[in-house]
Amino acid sequence: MRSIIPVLTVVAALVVIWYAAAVAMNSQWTRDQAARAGVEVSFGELVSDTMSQKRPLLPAPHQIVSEMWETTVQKKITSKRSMVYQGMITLKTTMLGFAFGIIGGVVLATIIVLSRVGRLTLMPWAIISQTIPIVALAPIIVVLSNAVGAGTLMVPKAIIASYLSFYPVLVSMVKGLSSPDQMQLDLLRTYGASRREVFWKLRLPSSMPYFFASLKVAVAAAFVGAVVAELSTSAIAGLGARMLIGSQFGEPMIMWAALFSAAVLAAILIFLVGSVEKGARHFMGGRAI
Amino acid sequence: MIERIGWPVGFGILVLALWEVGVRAFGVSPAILPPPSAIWAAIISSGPTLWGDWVQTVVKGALNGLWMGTLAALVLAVIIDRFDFLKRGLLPVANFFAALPIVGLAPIMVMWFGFDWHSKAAVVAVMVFFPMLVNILGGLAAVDTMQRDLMRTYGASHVQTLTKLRGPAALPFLFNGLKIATSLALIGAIVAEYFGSPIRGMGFRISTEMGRLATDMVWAEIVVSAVTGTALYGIVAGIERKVTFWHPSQRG
Amino acid sequence: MQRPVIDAKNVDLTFQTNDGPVHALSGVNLEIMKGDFVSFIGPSGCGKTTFLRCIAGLETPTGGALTINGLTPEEARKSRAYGYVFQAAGLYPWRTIAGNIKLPLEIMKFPRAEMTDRINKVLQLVDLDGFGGKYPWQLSGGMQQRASIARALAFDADILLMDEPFGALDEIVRDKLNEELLALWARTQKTIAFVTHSIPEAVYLSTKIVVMSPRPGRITDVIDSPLPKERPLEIRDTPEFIALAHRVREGLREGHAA
Amino acid sequence: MQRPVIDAKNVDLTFQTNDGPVHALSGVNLEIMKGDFVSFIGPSGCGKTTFLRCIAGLETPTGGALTINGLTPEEARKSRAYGYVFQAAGLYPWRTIAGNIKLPLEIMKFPRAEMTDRINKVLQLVDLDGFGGKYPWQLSGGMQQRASIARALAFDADILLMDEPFGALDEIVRDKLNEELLALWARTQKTIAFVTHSIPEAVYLSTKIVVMSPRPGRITDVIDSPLPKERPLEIRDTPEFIALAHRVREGLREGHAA
Amino acid sequence: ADEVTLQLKWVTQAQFAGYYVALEKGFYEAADLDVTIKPGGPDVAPVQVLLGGGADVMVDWMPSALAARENGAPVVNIAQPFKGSGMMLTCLKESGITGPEDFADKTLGVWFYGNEYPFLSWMGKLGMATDGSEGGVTVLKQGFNVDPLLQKQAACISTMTYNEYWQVIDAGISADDLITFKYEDQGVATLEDGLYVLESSLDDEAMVDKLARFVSASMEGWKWAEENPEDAAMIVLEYDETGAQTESHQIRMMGEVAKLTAGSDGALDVADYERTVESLLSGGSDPVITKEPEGAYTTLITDAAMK
Ligand SMILES: Nc1ncnc2c1ncn2[C@@H]1O[C@H](COP(=O)(O)OP(=O)(O)OP(=O)(O)O)[C@@H](O)[C@H]1O
Ligand SMILES: Nc1ncnc2c1ncn2[C@@H]1O[C@H](COP(=O)(O)OP(=O)(O)OP(=O)(O)O)[C@@H](O)[C@H]1O
Ligand SMILES: Cc1ncc(C[n+]2csc(CCO)c2C)c(N)n1
Ligand SMILES: [Mg+2]
Ligand SMILES: [Mg+2]
Repeated sequence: MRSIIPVLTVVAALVVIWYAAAVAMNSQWTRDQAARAGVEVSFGELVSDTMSQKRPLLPAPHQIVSEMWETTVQKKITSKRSMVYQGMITLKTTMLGFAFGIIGGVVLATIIVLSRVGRLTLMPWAIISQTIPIVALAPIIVVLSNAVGAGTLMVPKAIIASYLSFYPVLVSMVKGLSSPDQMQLDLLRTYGASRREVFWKLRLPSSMPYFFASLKVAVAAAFVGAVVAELSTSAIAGLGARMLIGSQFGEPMIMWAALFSAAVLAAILIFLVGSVEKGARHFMGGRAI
Repeated sequence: MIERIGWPVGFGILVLALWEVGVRAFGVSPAILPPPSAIWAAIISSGPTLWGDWVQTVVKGALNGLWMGTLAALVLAVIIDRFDFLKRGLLPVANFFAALPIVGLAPIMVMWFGFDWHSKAAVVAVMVFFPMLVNILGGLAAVDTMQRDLMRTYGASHVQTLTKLRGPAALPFLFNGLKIATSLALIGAIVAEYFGSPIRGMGFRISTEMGRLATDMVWAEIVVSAVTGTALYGIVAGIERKVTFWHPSQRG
Repeated sequence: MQRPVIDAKNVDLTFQTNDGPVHALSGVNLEIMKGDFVSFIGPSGCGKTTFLRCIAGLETPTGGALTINGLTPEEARKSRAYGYVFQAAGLYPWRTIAGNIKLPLEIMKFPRAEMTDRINKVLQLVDLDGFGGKYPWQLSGGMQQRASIARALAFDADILLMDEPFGALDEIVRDKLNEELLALWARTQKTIAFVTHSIPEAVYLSTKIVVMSPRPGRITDVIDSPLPKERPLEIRDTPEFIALAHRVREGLREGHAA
Repeated sequence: MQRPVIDAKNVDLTFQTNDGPVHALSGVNLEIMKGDFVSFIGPSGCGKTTFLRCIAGLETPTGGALTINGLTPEEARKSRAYGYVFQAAGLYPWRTIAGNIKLPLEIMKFPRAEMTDRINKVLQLVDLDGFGGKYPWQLSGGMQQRASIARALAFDADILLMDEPFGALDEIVRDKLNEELLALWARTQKTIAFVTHSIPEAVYLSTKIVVMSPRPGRITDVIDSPLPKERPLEIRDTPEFIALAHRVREGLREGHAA
Repeated sequence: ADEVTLQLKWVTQAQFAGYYVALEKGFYEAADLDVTIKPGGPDVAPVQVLLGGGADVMVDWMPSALAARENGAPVVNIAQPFKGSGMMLTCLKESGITGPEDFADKTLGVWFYGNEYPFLSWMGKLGMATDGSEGGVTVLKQGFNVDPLLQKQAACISTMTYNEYWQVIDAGISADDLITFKYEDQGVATLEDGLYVLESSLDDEAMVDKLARFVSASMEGWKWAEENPEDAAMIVLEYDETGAQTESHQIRMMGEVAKLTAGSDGALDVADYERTVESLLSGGSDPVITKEPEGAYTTLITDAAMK
């Protein structure tokens, strides 16, 4: 609440800068066009033209807003032209990839924490895996999923999304599962607890704050993965595909609107996951840790 | 030490062996998945090409973008940190922008900065900017009240507190951010080449070689990228060990 | 004659570290009888914690013999001989107080009905009835420490090992818990091994005070307390008490100088 | 008559929190003279730290008047009147011991040559010469705490504010540092305000003991010590000392009950 | 019904109208086929999908198909619905280009991903280096749009007569300001959208029969689309899952595509094939294919399709 006014101020400042930049960046085209047509443009004409180009270098904010308005509010959400419809497709991919990522991250982290050999072998490769450009793997993942019969594009897209989202979960869970200190571990040893009991009664519950803290990063990563997957592998549906088509068919407004819709969706996702985290904290004994 | 190298390398060799044998046993077309031996052969025979691509993408695109994005984040973080009003206003906005799938900006950057490495560096700079900003701001805020109060009892100025206390205290966070940023930088530079590029560069090579089914060459680039990424990570980790030797996590 | 509950004969423990071996314990001889309250006191690093961990079978001596009721520490641990209380309360923040006390009972597979009984009993014992449903952070430091004692008592171990359990508390709360601990000990007749840094605490609580010294970790003095079993807090202003405290302090200072 | 160095008149401080106001200090009146060694003792949460922070100008009272040598605390802070020592040593891990001590000197822009002098002098003062080049984590807890005292002494502030500086140390090390602190105080004639949880420590060190009580945080007793300035450690076994300790304990217990 | 999966080379657009029309109008159904159409994208190599078993038939351009064949992917042309080539280089007049000889020292935008082969063979014929050296051309790998021309990052860019050319026009540059070089006119045209399958498909008689029915129904779709360009465009729009395509653009594209399919009954004209091969073999220092391909096409299917 305290930050409403500063945020509004900053946003207002950004909008002003944006408009100025739009005029500056788009005016070249206007002048070129005038030169091609052999006419002079006044400053007023120049400014008004830079605000309403069909293919601006940088669209004015109101152009993006009106495009987003048209494609969200003014379209039925069942229509393919609706940004909400496309967003739902991306959302589905994201959630599936997020789920795969969580499972993968938790399972790997468990292996890594419980076995020294697992830690020595897997951890470096987990780091290396994140240095491989996912776009290079995308076609291979699509073709291989095709080959094993998981042909619907949803699965390979989700795999790509999970490839990015498992890592933050893994790192946090490794930290979390190894967060119990010697004293806490020794306590259970004085009870003669088995490794399994130590895992279920101590390591896993101790890791929960780390787990939930990683979810925000993971869901954002899954979302980026989903968009990249749509952008590169299918161009069939979803916000990523829409960006690509917007770019290819000379409709930058579609691209900008898709980009901003993606940001809104990501913000919503992060907010939702944040709420889940808060709820979970409460369930785990509230203020603790 | 032997174990710390031996196990991961052994695991890698095992995977490669299974891959080689599996590809041959099931007769997988090399156009889909080439055997490691073919990838190795491609690396050996295309040295100059790989080198040229590496210079274009890593040196010109990724590293330039990395330092620009990091520097910008550093400067902005210090400014934001100075003014509470800005911190409260800019941080939520920055978080919103951080949520943007930045790769979507690649076609726009190509449109703005041309098809050569400048646009790649721009994509990389934007991509690394937000994680760096968030990490640095987190680091600057990470000093405990006691340490800050100590500076107050000395009547230290803002700049003094920044250079003598909060700057050093933020270093571990900065390196944390850098570790994330290096891999983002590579990926960003490669992806951006998909949206227009000169006829060299790792992203260019990956996309065109994939088109002519020269998957061995695609994997050769993937290997180069992974090795580069791992080396960058290692370098950052090494510098981190040197610079933040005092941090408990580095004392082991 | 009675057989000692804890019997250490010439116990050695050397840690191998990067900087060479650390002699944490060297030639430690000690007999603790059933119902004894033994305090260990000594400068930091003299091996108090290490010795307690050896008793509990968490650390294995590199030399000498250590038996618990004639068993090895590991065997004794498996037979639930120990209740261990650490310096920090170390309650699990995701479990309520009752849940924390239930933890060892779950692991030792007590029947469900008995669990509730035992939890209620020990909560009463440490004066925390009504707080079973609260989470640790909703309690003060002293209450948390009592809960952690309750946890160690819940499964009726014969031997209570306490490693600076009151180190983090302020003096008044500490006094109170000291009184309560004495009362509890009188009631249950458990054998207690207690590590502390505080001379008055050691003197006030113990039937036997073990003074230790570092490099190598060893016992420099074992003082049998002449104080009566019944000890009001005011006993601390008596000459006997002060004399005893003085002796302990002298022993300690020697250890430090060494 | 001499003017007090620290003069608190009816000081109030109320924190506004989510759960309503917390009265951390209420109607605090206190005069501290030049060269006094004043200990503050009281149960957790009674406002000891808060009062020290008010003196240092780190917290602003919501009522009453507080002057330091006739100045406001902020003005006094700007004029480098304070050396503040916190409970934890709080040394910067990226600086050596000498570097840590140099920190306030850098900030206060001492000439370079003088810096080295001062560092060597205070290192000697706290018995740490030869350790200037080490990093904090290479020192024991007691040595770190001494280093942090050296840091507070380096720029020769008139007033030393110490918030449980020895809380984390064992009794023997503590005794030693207490002795050294007394010697230092005798030598430098600084005014010292000292927070502690330990009754013997308060009695041993102070010329004036301030007993505080919580909810609302207030002063319940101010005891002027009849002990001589010269205090060997053995003074703690004298009847005067024990009587004084007893009085403090009683005062504390009342505060706790309230 | 027999199942057939068709992998397109690019996203859903009027370039592929015939197949969508055949699907929508029930021509496939009438031929007892159950057809699935998979759109392509920047990262999708149709040949790979074919090899991976993700599709039975693909739409591809002959240069990339032949290159793939030489790289060990046994693909075979079974039909050629596109008779003409729609590829051209579109240049800004203001760049000073009046003819191919003016390309020297200019930057030219080229599509890669298999589309660069005809361009390279053209430059080979012109004797212009493509490595950026003096007197040669600088090649820019063009992305998915015409921005390089609008932003004047390139003097010329690759365009299709049916698509990108019109985007340049739509962006506000009049045709008078442009100069175009059609590959057809330069004698370097290669065969574009053809239908390809794996060799192994042809060993199976049932498969051959299925493919024949598929080609014949597809051609029926193409002929319908040529006659009803507007309706065909609307059908394509119907199938565009992204919902980002526009009506006017697709109608115009259909009109242009119709010109390219007009001369074809589906059968591959062997003369066209040989011209393409020759052009690819002659690609200067770095020919696209190094030896005359064998068995790269078959008329088996189209013969059967036309009874
Ligand atoms: N796991 C270990 N590896 C190596 N050295 C150890 C280990 N545990 C303890 N030591 C060393 O053994 C010695 C005794 O340590 P111990 O913890 O028993 O001391 P302590 O008397 O409990 O000290 P404190 O009062 O500080 O708790 C110390 O020098 C310590 O550094
Ligand atoms: N910044 C703050 N905001 C709100 N309440 C505070 C703040 N600082 C202290 N308090 C409250 O003021 C009261 C006094 O706190 P203070 O830290 O001065 O106690 P103390 O006597 O130093 O206790 P301790 O012995 O535990 O250090 C406590 O109830 C505390 O919770
Ligand atoms: C990387 C890449 N860039 C551009 C195209 C373009 N493309 C392929 S077919 C076709 C026809 C008309 O739109 C076009 C433009 C591509 N396939 N791959
Ligand atoms: Mg210990
Ligand atoms: Mg305090």
